[in-house]
Amino acid sequence: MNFEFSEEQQMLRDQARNYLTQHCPTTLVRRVLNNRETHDADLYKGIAEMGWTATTIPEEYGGLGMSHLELVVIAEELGRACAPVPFSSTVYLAAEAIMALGTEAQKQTWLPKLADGSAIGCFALGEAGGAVTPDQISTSMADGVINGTKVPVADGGIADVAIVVCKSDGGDGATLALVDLSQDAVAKDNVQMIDFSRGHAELTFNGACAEVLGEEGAGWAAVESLMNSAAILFAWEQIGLADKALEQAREYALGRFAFGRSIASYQAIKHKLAKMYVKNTLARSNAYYGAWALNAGASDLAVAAATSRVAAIQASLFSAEENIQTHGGMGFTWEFDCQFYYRRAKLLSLAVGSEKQWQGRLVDGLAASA
Amino acid sequence: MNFEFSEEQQMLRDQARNYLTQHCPTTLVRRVLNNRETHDADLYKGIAEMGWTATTIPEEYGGLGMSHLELVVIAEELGRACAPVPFSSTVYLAAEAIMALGTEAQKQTWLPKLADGSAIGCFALGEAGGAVTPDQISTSMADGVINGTKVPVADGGIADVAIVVCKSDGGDGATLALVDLSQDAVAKDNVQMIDFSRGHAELTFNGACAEVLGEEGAGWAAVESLMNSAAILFAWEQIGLADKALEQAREYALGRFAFGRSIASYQAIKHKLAKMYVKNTLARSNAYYGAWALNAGASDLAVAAATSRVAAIQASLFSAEENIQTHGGMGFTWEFDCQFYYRRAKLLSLAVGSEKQWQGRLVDGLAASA
Amino acid sequence: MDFNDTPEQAAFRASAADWLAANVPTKEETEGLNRLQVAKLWQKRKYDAGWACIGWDPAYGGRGASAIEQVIWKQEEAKYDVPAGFFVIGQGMMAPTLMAYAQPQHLERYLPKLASGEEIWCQLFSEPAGGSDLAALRTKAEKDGDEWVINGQKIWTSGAHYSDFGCVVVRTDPTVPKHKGLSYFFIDMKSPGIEIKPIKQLTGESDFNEVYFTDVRVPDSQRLGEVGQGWQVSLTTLMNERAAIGAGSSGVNVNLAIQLAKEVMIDGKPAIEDSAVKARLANFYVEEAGLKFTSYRTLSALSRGDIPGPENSIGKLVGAPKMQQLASFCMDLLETSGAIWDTSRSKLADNIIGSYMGAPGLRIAGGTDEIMTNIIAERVLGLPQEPRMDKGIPFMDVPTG
Amino acid sequence: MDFNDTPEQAAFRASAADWLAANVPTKEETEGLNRLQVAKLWQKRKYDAGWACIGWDPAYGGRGASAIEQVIWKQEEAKYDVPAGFFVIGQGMMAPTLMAYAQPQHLERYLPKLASGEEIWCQLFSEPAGGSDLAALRTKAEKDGDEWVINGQKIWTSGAHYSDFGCVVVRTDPTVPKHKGLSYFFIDMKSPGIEIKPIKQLTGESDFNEVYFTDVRVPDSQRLGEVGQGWQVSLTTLMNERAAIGAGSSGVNVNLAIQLAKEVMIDGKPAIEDSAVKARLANFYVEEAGLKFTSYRTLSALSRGDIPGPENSIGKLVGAPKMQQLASFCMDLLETSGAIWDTSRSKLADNIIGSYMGAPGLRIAGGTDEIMTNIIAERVLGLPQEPRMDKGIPFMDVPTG
Repeated sequence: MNFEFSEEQQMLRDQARNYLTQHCPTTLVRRVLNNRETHDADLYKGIAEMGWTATTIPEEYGGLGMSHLELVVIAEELGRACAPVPFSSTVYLAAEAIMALGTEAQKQTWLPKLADGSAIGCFALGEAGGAVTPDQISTSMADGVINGTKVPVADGGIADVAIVVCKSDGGDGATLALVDLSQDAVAKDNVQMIDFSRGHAELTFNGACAEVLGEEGAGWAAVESLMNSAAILFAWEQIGLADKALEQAREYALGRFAFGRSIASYQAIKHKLAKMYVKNTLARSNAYYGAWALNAGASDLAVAAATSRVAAIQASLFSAEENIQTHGGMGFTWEFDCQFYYRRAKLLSLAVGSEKQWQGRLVDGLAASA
Repeated sequence: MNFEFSEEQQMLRDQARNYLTQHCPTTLVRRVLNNRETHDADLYKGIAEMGWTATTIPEEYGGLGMSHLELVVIAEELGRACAPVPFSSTVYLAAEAIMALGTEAQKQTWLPKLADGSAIGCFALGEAGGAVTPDQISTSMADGVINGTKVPVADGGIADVAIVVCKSDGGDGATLALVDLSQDAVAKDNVQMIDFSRGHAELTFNGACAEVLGEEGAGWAAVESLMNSAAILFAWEQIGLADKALEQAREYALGRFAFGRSIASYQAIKHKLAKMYVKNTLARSNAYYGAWALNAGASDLAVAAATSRVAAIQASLFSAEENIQTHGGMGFTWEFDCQFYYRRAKLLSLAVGSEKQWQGRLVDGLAASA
Repeated sequence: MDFNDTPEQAAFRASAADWLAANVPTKEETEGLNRLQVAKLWQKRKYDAGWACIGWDPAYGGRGASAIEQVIWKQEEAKYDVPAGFFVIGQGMMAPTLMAYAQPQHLERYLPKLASGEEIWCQLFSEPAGGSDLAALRTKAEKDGDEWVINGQKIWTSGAHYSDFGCVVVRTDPTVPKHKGLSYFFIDMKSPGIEIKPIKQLTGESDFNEVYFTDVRVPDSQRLGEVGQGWQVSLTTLMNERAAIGAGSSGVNVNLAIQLAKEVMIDGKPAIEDSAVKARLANFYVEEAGLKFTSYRTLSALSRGDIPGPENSIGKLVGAPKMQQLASFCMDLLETSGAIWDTSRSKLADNIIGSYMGAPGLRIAGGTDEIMTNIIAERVLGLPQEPRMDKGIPFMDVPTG
Repeated sequence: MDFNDTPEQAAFRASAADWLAANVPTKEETEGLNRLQVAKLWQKRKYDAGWACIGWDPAYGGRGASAIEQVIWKQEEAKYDVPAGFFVIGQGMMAPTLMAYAQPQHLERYLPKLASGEEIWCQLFSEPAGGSDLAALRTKAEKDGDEWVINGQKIWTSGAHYSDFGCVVVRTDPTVPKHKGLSYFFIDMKSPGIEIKPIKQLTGESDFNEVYFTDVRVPDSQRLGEVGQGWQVSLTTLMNERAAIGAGSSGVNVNLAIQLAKEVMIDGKPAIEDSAVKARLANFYVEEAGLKFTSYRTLSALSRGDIPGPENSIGKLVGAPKMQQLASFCMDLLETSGAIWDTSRSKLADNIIGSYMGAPGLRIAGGTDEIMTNIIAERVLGLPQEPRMDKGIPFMDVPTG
């Protein structure tokens, strides 16, 4: 048994961390957030040049053909850096969907562009508040034409291609559509989220051209499967973020003195930091298993994904919240970086289903196998 | 507005505390627990002589005709003392049920005896694990004859009279039976609970004589109403217990030294005690409102009862658990008294419905009124 | 126990309600005015009619009302949407300090204008290096004839930019232990050498300021208390802060969450029917109701003449984290849409996300969760202080990292 | 990442499994024996076949197996219900200490019989006044010729009543600071002057003892380490305690809770379908799985040759409170019946209530939750210690309340 990343994967991590330290400092995150930009295009270009967007895409489609173990290493570093790029939408969702379900032609059309960063992808699921179920979807596709509105769509304003979940009268109630967003019949309207550094949009399809992705009426099963892999990949971003927040809190506490000694020597603070460490460690270990299960296509992938996601949500929110608290008043200012992790942690906790949804999926999975 | 107990009620509290300090020391609780006795009969006799069992029973039935505000004062003190007596079964449940639902004859027969302590009452609801609903009840009554088995029944082994929840084919699915337990057709079998100082039993009715209490087929509504008042009365016992556990933890922490100073000066301990205080205070304030609502027959009694119970369960379990933790190894010994509060807190948390049940009732009530 | 007013209280409540109904500014009156102008207009109107600072001595514009009458007045006033925050610090914290330490002529000069809202006061205590260790302040004052010359920096000063006066604690002797080298002054906020810079919070708003002092001169006659007695004077101010800040009633609450849970669907049913949603809402409600009823108990004690004690720290200690988690929970109910911060798309976004973003500040301002817990542990439960590394040491020698 | 054995590991696992299948004592063999006798029988059989203490030097009865082989052996042995607890302290904690500090002749004399289970060892560290402050022990030893005379009291000694030998830390010099006046001995538990009294726990069981020393004589040759070096020697023992105690795999777990939730009904449906039940179970599972996978990560590091570090405190820190709350949750699922502690009425009662009653002990033994959290804060995160009031002070002058 070996439950570690390989030396090559460790090297990839070092390389990714170095790259992002240099090219994605918090000043860059701050600029994007201040200006409410949709993303940093140069950074994304650089990331694509590093080959990260190509990681799991097969070589025949311009990718590197590596495994998800390499991808989670990169995900963690992007999370640490709070990188303002459309990586998750493009790689965890759009590329994964096309790889899993696309026809040869669809793969040929899109994967090389997603791999080299020349195209951005997105995934359009929700239409209103609350958990999405197939019968709540009103966006529909017929005869290659799609109509409806999706909101909020992460990176929808800058994406070139969207995977859109449409209702289906037959099958499991849903069909996936592949939509080229460069059409006039697609309207994009920016939507501001709690995290100003990640662009989201409302996408309206007014009779736009669309292709079926995968099987008609088998879209909901595809969504659930896609959510499992996305849950694990997002979990690694959340863990990177959580660890960074812990490090930031630790560093501040060590340097801040009150009543003649470092606040890090007070149990109220040191036990808080230890609690962050415990939650982060449990989340990381669960995500290790998630990564392995995703890579190996394990039979308990659904449980592993849910466990990874629930743990990552809890750890990242706690660390981001208590990082501010550890900083005291300064942590509550615009000027300090604590806000990046606070905003991003909450955004990510809602990105592919809330804690409660995944708690349900987790126990349903355990109950079915027990 | 005046949200305080009256001077007379405060005096009653002092009197009750003094009496129990003298007549219900922890050595007495320890003896009952060690020997797994059902209760301490002398203590109960003394309590009855003090008039506590008679508190809310009308004067015409040998009671004192006082309000529930006096009764909660006594309940708190009994909880503090971990008193091993059948007070709650007799007073909060049996007497309340007969007062609310009994015929004149039933009241005349039982209330004077319950008031003067010459008879003990009990309430028999559950038959197996899990939350009770009318359709899960198999105990039945027809033509004045009752058949079935109830377990566990608090004080069932020593009670003279039982209020038994029977199934009903009509109405709300349940009918209450009043059963004299001095019949041969009633079998009593002791059941050991987590708290060895409170006797419980399995009651089996083999064609025993029974009277309908209240309206036939209206028993479930009566149970729900009875649960509301019991929830508030039990809450006060739990709060008494919780405060006692906090005091015990505080005293021990102040006197225990580690690394050259009192462990009460470490934030790990002092913040733990502060957290107990916060939970106990919220629980007490909610129970104040519960007591007022019960006494005034307020329209939001159901919400007030549920709020009192949920808060009291949470506070008493936390204080009892962390009291042991504060004591360290000594708290885990048989010799120390911490175990009394730990056992009793858990028993009480299950006595009239679990936290989860009452969380549900609480929000159902809020949602209905919002 | 009785939730009803006594006849006297009922009469007082009725007269307050009547006056309010007739005098709360109409929309037409406030048209074109900003919040501060509306607040001043309303405060002056109350003052003229004897409804401002009703607990104060009539000599300063009050009516010597009892504690319970003050509560009744607040309850009645709270039924209207009138701005109030601007005067809380001056009337709630500075005024009691002035009453305890200022000269009679000062009281006559300043209190009536404070009551009428014509002059606004702020509090200049916190410093960048201080934080929870409030007394570790470094802003210094040196005596020069009949005046003191102040140099240094204050932070987290609410309302500094619209205040006329402020109370400032400064170090007048760094060679004695921390608490012993402080003195307390009130100053004109328009004095030369005062520079005010707003602090932008992570919410994007600016409620606080940094205040820089460069050779600011203040007459010795504006000193409150003796030289070196500044900490004791500060404690008078801070004791009243606890009462002034309170639990904070704005932001998300369980009622709003229930409304939301009735609208949002989970598995084809309203979320309010979901048992996990119920369990969480019940826990939030237990805290919310517990705080409400705790405050009722405090009121009952107040009306008997008691002074609010350190146990009132519970309001903020429970209320602020509750707001954070309840807001987070409401966002979760909405799933991905819960993260939309755009009022045009979501009526509730400002309230829910505003609460989630603002709660971290509530958990810190006026004493962090950790300090509040310490207060309960030490002052309510009587547990010992942590060892103090700065005790008995000249302030200038205390380790600062 | 790979969950499979290497070919070598697979071969080792197969040979362990084969031997176990053929040699685990049958019911007939253990008929009439108590748990201790069965344990000794089984340990001796393993020893004779070279399967006892496999990581040890063959000279003392081991086979020099690697860390990962030891894990594989444990995994295979754990598939059988064989008693093991009796030897954990001796083999897991005392043996490494002996190996580090004892004379060669001692190693030859004691280690083989420790491995074979013929002799059992216990650890005599804790004292009534010590608790979390382990080094504040007061049991004293005074030199008398070639011997030391021990007087005092130890507590929480597991297995003292069936142990042949014990390791004891005593104070040999109260005039120097706490950690500097200690010395470490191993003693014959049958020595005159040793009195052993079982401690009854709140569960009703007695796993621990008080051990009283009255003029107990021990030869100086049984000292481990120098006089005054007892604390360093103790650290060797304690470092191995962390590995020996671990997370504890007995008691309630999520799997049991799920079975229960499938049987119990809520509102006419199995509890497992209730969303509040799911939310709680999911949180418990996240902890349980998180600990399991953390231990896998530790194993991977071990197999690479790493030494387990303070981060392993997480197992007990998370596992013990989890056991308490999960047991409480299982009782709640059963409602009032959940409080029945009668195996004839409820098969699960012993496990569930036993866990609820036992968990408080787990949260304390081998380092309280608070101490474990301190360890993570200080040794993993590198945060500063609290101020120490006993530092550099002669032990006899340290405040004791």
